[in-house]
Amino acid sequence: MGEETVLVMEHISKAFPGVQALSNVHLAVRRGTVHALMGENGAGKSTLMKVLIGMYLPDQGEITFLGRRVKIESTQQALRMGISMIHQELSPEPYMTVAENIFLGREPLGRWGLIDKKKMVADTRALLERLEIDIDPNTVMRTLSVANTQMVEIAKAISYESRLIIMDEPTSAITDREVAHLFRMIRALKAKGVAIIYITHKMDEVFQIADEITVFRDGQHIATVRAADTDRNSLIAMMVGRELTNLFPKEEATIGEVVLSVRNLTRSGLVHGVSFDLHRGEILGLAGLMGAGRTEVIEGIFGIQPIDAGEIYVRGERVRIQAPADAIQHGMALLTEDRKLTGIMGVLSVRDNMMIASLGSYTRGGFLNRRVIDETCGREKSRLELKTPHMDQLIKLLSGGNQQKVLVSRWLLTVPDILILDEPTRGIDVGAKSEIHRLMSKLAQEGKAILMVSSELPEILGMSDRVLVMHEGRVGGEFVRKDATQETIMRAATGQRVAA
Amino acid sequence: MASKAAAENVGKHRGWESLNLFLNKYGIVLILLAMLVAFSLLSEGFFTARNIFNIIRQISFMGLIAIGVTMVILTGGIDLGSGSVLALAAVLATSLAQLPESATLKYAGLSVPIGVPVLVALLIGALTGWVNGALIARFRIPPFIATLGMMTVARGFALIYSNKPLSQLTPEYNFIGQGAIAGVPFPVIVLLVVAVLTHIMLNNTRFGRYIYALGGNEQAARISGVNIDRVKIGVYTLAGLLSGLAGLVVSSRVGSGQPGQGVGIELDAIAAAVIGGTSLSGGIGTIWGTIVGALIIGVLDNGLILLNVDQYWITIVKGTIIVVAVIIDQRKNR
Amino acid sequence: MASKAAAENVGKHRGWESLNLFLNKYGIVLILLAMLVAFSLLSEGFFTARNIFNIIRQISFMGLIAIGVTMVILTGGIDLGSGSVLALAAVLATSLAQLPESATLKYAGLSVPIGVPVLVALLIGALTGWVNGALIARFRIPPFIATLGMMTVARGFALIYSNKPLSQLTPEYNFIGQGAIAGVPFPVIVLLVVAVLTHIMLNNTRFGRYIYALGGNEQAARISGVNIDRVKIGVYTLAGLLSGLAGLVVSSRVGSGQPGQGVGIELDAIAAAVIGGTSLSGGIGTIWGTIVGALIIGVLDNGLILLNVDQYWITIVKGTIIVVAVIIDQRKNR
Amino acid sequence: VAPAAAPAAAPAAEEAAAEEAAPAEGGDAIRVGVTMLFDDRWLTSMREAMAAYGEAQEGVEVIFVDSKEDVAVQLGQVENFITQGVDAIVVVPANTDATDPMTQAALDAGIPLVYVNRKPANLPEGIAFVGSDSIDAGIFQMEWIAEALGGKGNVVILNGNLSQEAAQMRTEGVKQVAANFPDIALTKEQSGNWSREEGLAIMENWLASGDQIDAVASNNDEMAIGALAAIEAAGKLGEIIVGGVDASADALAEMDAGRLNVTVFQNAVGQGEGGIAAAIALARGEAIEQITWIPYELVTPENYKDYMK
Ligand SMILES: Nc1ncnc2c1ncn2[C@@H]1O[C@H](COP(=O)(O)OP(=O)(O)OP(=O)(O)O)[C@@H](O)[C@H]1O
Ligand SMILES: Nc1ncnc2c1ncn2[C@@H]1O[C@H](COP(=O)(O)OP(=O)(O)OP(=O)(O)O)[C@@H](O)[C@H]1O
Ligand SMILES: [Mg+2]
Ligand SMILES: [Mg+2]
Repeated sequence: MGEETVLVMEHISKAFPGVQALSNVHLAVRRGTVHALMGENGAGKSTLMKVLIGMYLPDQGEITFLGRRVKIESTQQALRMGISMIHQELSPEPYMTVAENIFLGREPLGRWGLIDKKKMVADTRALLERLEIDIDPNTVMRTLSVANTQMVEIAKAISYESRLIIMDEPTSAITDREVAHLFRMIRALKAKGVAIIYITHKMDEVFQIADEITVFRDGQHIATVRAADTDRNSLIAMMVGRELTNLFPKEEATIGEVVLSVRNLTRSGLVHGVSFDLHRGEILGLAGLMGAGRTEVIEGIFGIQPIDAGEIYVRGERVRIQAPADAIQHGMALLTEDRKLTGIMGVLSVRDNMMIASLGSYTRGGFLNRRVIDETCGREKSRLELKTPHMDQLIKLLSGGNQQKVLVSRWLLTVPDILILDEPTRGIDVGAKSEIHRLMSKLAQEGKAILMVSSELPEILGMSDRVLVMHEGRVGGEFVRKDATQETIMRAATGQRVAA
Repeated sequence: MASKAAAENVGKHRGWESLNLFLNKYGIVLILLAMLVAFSLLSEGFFTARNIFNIIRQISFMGLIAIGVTMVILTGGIDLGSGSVLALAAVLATSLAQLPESATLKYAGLSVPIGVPVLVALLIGALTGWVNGALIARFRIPPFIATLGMMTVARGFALIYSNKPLSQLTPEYNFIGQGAIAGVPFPVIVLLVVAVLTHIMLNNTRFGRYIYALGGNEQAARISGVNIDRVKIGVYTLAGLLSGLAGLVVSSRVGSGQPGQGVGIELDAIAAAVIGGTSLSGGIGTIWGTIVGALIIGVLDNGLILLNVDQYWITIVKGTIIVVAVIIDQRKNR
Repeated sequence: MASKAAAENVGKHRGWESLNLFLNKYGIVLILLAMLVAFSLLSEGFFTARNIFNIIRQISFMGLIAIGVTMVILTGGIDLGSGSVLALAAVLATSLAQLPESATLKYAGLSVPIGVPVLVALLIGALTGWVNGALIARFRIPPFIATLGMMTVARGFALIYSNKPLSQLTPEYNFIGQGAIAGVPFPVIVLLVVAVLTHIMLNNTRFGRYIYALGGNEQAARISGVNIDRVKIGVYTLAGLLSGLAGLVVSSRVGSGQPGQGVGIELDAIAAAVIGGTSLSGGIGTIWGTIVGALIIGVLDNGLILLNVDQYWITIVKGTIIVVAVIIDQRKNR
Repeated sequence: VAPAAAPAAAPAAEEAAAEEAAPAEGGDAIRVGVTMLFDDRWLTSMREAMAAYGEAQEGVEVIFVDSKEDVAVQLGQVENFITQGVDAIVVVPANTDATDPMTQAALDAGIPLVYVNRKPANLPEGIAFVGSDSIDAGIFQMEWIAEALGGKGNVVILNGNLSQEAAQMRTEGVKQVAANFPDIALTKEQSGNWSREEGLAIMENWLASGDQIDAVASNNDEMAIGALAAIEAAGKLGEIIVGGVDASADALAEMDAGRLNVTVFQNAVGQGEGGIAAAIALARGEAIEQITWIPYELVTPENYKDYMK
């Protein structure tokens, strides 16, 4: 390591009520390298990074940055020292513009100490252009898609010109195209000597970009290896503590009759005449680039947003869905893409979050049956290997991946016939991911119909019986499992006519 | 292997965790106890059954409103109209419960069974609450504005209905606020029964959990199939009903329905809820916490008077102690 | 190519967006204009320069408080203590501006330059605001509770300082509330100057942007290196200062400092902010929106009286119109 | 006895109105704007008397607005009345020390102004007053209580809203009288905000303290009635003298039941009618006395029947 080492963290421990998030871990990052930090959900990755940028004070441990012993007590201080971070939970200022978001906390001042808005917008434009991100600096953040929001946060972190940039699951909301773009940016940063700590659950990303890999498990340092010296399987083994073979355990299921049929679904400006059928026992993948309108289709089906035209048939019968309650009534379930905004109820317990959609099935004489509810929760906890000290824990205190598991349970407990999963494994670790995939396969075998939106092509390819590709609000292509490849899907997604 | 270690970890921390949970839950109770001890030491008359009943009786109607507003706040809303609704319910009910010889008789020759004024008070309360709920749920009016509107409108109607107090009420009516069963004042019983029922409702029914869910994340609750509008309307209706009940209790306690009654009581009620740990952003709070909060306010009002604190200083001392109590309660959360 | 399409999308939506923005921004102005037209048609005396100045002069101090509370609400907070702080500032200031022959003279033989009472009012306002801010930022007291505490505490101190009105003030002092420059009443000028300055502050200074940032997403502001505590304390201090200024204006307008002044004015001020489009959850709102909101309240108060609406009905009508205005304003947002 | 204290101005105005059946000035009705506190028991009676009196006069319209006991609100209302072009303004001042801007505005506009019920500290030429002196209520009440106590005992005071004129002056009167009796101690004092409920709660708490209380001097009847309920619950009815102010219907009923010992009558009808009559007279350009006193009257178990309707 020697001269080149930018950061050394040693003997770091951090406990939360009921959780030893980090115990005596260490991490060293060298100049101009990408250091991947891997581990299951709740392993302590984000916590260590928050310690590093002064959001948490560690219970013990030392940090050496650029050769000097430092005590970091606020994000402000970390930024000033040259450490910036892309946070796992997107955290924009919703009502402010892109430019204001990027320059928040360091607005350029002009005459009389007033903010020089022109310069701010111009600088933002220059920055976005340099990074080849096509977003207007004057757009209000709230109107951006999740993906664009993430791109803005990436641009913001880079704009600090830091010596060390932490990227905590920076690709959770973006598709391959933007990932490739991000990797170009990262290589450029490396070339300038910037060090990067990169946290992800996506294996192929790690091997594409990382120079070194550190693995955590249950708050403990397991290993640090050079990326070149390891492979996917041994990495997974280090993370989960056992061998994990089939990552996409797709089992054959008998495909039955049509259960959900969507005809000519239209939402003005977003979705144009989308039609498709979903069968019993089928997993239908919905692929597309960011902003293709997949989420919008689902919102229309599930009654979250009103549709302007189109019909929905469940088991052959025309249904009118005006609110999610109607959709649930018809046996649908929806795991939304934005966990924080539309998924978790942060200040409520894990139990409440898990049970909310199915409470109706757990009443006796009008009262909730606490005993059965507790049993159910216990079962779900072990089934999904949920890491929480107890079911009364506030869900916001769980790691991101564990929150996702709770939401998956929430919907499985409604015993749906039709499962709609929008980015179901976003932010979920490999172990849990294969667990969820196994679950999907099992559910399909049981005769459930599954509509899965995913921006991860391997997931789409691995799990789908059939793939629907969307492009600018329209269905741009449809492939059965054997015809679906990276290339055919990407072509359809970018609007090139497919010679089928 | 890993999961076993995790399980151990969890086990180890369980003890510490429960101490923390205990403090979280009971911190404010300790503050109340400290106050009780302090006042008992400082004033002889304080810790007597009679004075304790005094306190609970004095907070009974504010407590009812505080229970209602707790539920409203749990959904992420607020109710500023309670005091006015209390007054409206009080004048309507008492006008139907006057003795024929009353000097302020509203309807001569009227003699209706006790059930009628009681029902009228509860209904008008529920109706105003329903209007609040409809404005908030269907017309997307911020709760602050909708209920602020109700505050002035209900007060206006109370004054139009009767700009004078309606007094000299039937003994049955007065029993609600003045009577006692087995030595326990009736308003105290009403408060306790309502507290227990709402506690059960909040914790053991779907409607109750939906109330929390709304405050936790309205959008998520909607997507989970909760009928947001219905829950909101339900909660405000319930809160209105409790304001109506409070109107009954207070008017029968003083034997008179007054259109100017209850001004500012909503702020005391909200304070009680917040002191008791209810979060104004919704999703967090308990009924019994609110009752403890109401007791703290009641004990302060009572104890400071027993100690002959100067009337100008009473408000200052009370305001300060409440803020300090909340500070202490926050501290231990860290 | 896809990104080009996205850019086009953005462009396409831009036009629609700006119509929407226009309505968003000016919907409430249209409502105000509609009211002005209606009252002008219904009452002759309404649309005269004199009456318009009447209205603005009458809302001037409430408007000052509304500006302060708008900034507080922008951060996601609330200030319930403004009315009491106004009273405290008013009695302190007037006690230093009495004529030697005053019947209620507080300090005999005192004769200080006009700057002293002015400074004292502003300082006490700022001080109370600073205390609010410190309680909220450092001790994590919910703003509702901290400022509710301030509401009772400041009122108590105002009454202790002088339980009687302090009257017969120097002409220089009275000029603040009663004077005029080039025909424009001085309170109107004060309100406008404050509005313009705070508008600039909110939009063109870091402090101003951080106020919005806090209300938009406190967490985001924190991780961007904004000193949350300092901004909060600053905002509450500023709001307190404006309450102190309002105390100056109102006491000089009526020529007397009254410890009972300004009860309930905070609710009017908050209503003005919300009517003007300020979101109670923070991050959204403008000063000029608040001024429009204050004008709507002032126009209603004034116009309904000019129309001889019965007083009890005035409150009902006013409450209803405000709710309806907010409904209309919400509707067009859809 | 009570109605006999009718104001001097009222009959005069009535006569004038009778003589001059046609409305004054260009055939337009006379409009009188009244600003006063609404949320008050006694003032409501006075307001009703004003309304009834105005109704009875031909060509007279009386407009009421609620001052909410806020001087700034009231000043705004007077300004609005002037804009509206009323013919006369009647003000029950929210505060007697803060009337100058209203007086000035009326004088500048040349519109007659009559203060009713509470006398402004500063009453310049051309501005009329009809009413009584608040301090008298406290003096009358306490004089009777002191005598009933035999000049000896512990007296507690229930205050009205501390920031209001009537509460301050009535308490002032009580204290003035008590100062003349060395053996009378004013042991406790709290604000019950005019409210029966608060009067009841405060008295319950005082009684719970166990301290000796011989008499209650309450700023109004409502709080006195509340105190009586607490005294009754404590089984001390008859042991503690209770005095109120207002002689409200409820209070007289309490006195009839032998519970309330003393109250003070303030002539709502006399003041109300007198105020409106003075305003009408001034609007018609007639001369009237600048000040019309309508005194308080003591109401005791001996004479209370005269005040019952
Ligand atoms: N503020 C907090 N209070 C209590 N527990 C917390 C808090 N923050 C994190 N934890 C717990 O600490 C552990 C580590 O969490 P952390 O967020 O660091 O995991 P992670 O490795 O980033 O997981 P993921 O891959 O799911 O993001 C988890 O068990 C989590 O529940
Ligand atoms: N809240 C919003 N307000 C306005 N426009 C929005 C909003 N959310 C999304 N959009 C727009 O809708 C379009 C589709 O959004 P989004 O990127 O979520 O699509 P998607 O197909 O679901 O993609 P992905 O699943 O990859 O997120 C984009 O053009 C985006 O700008
Ligand atoms: Mg994480
Ligand atoms: Mg999507």
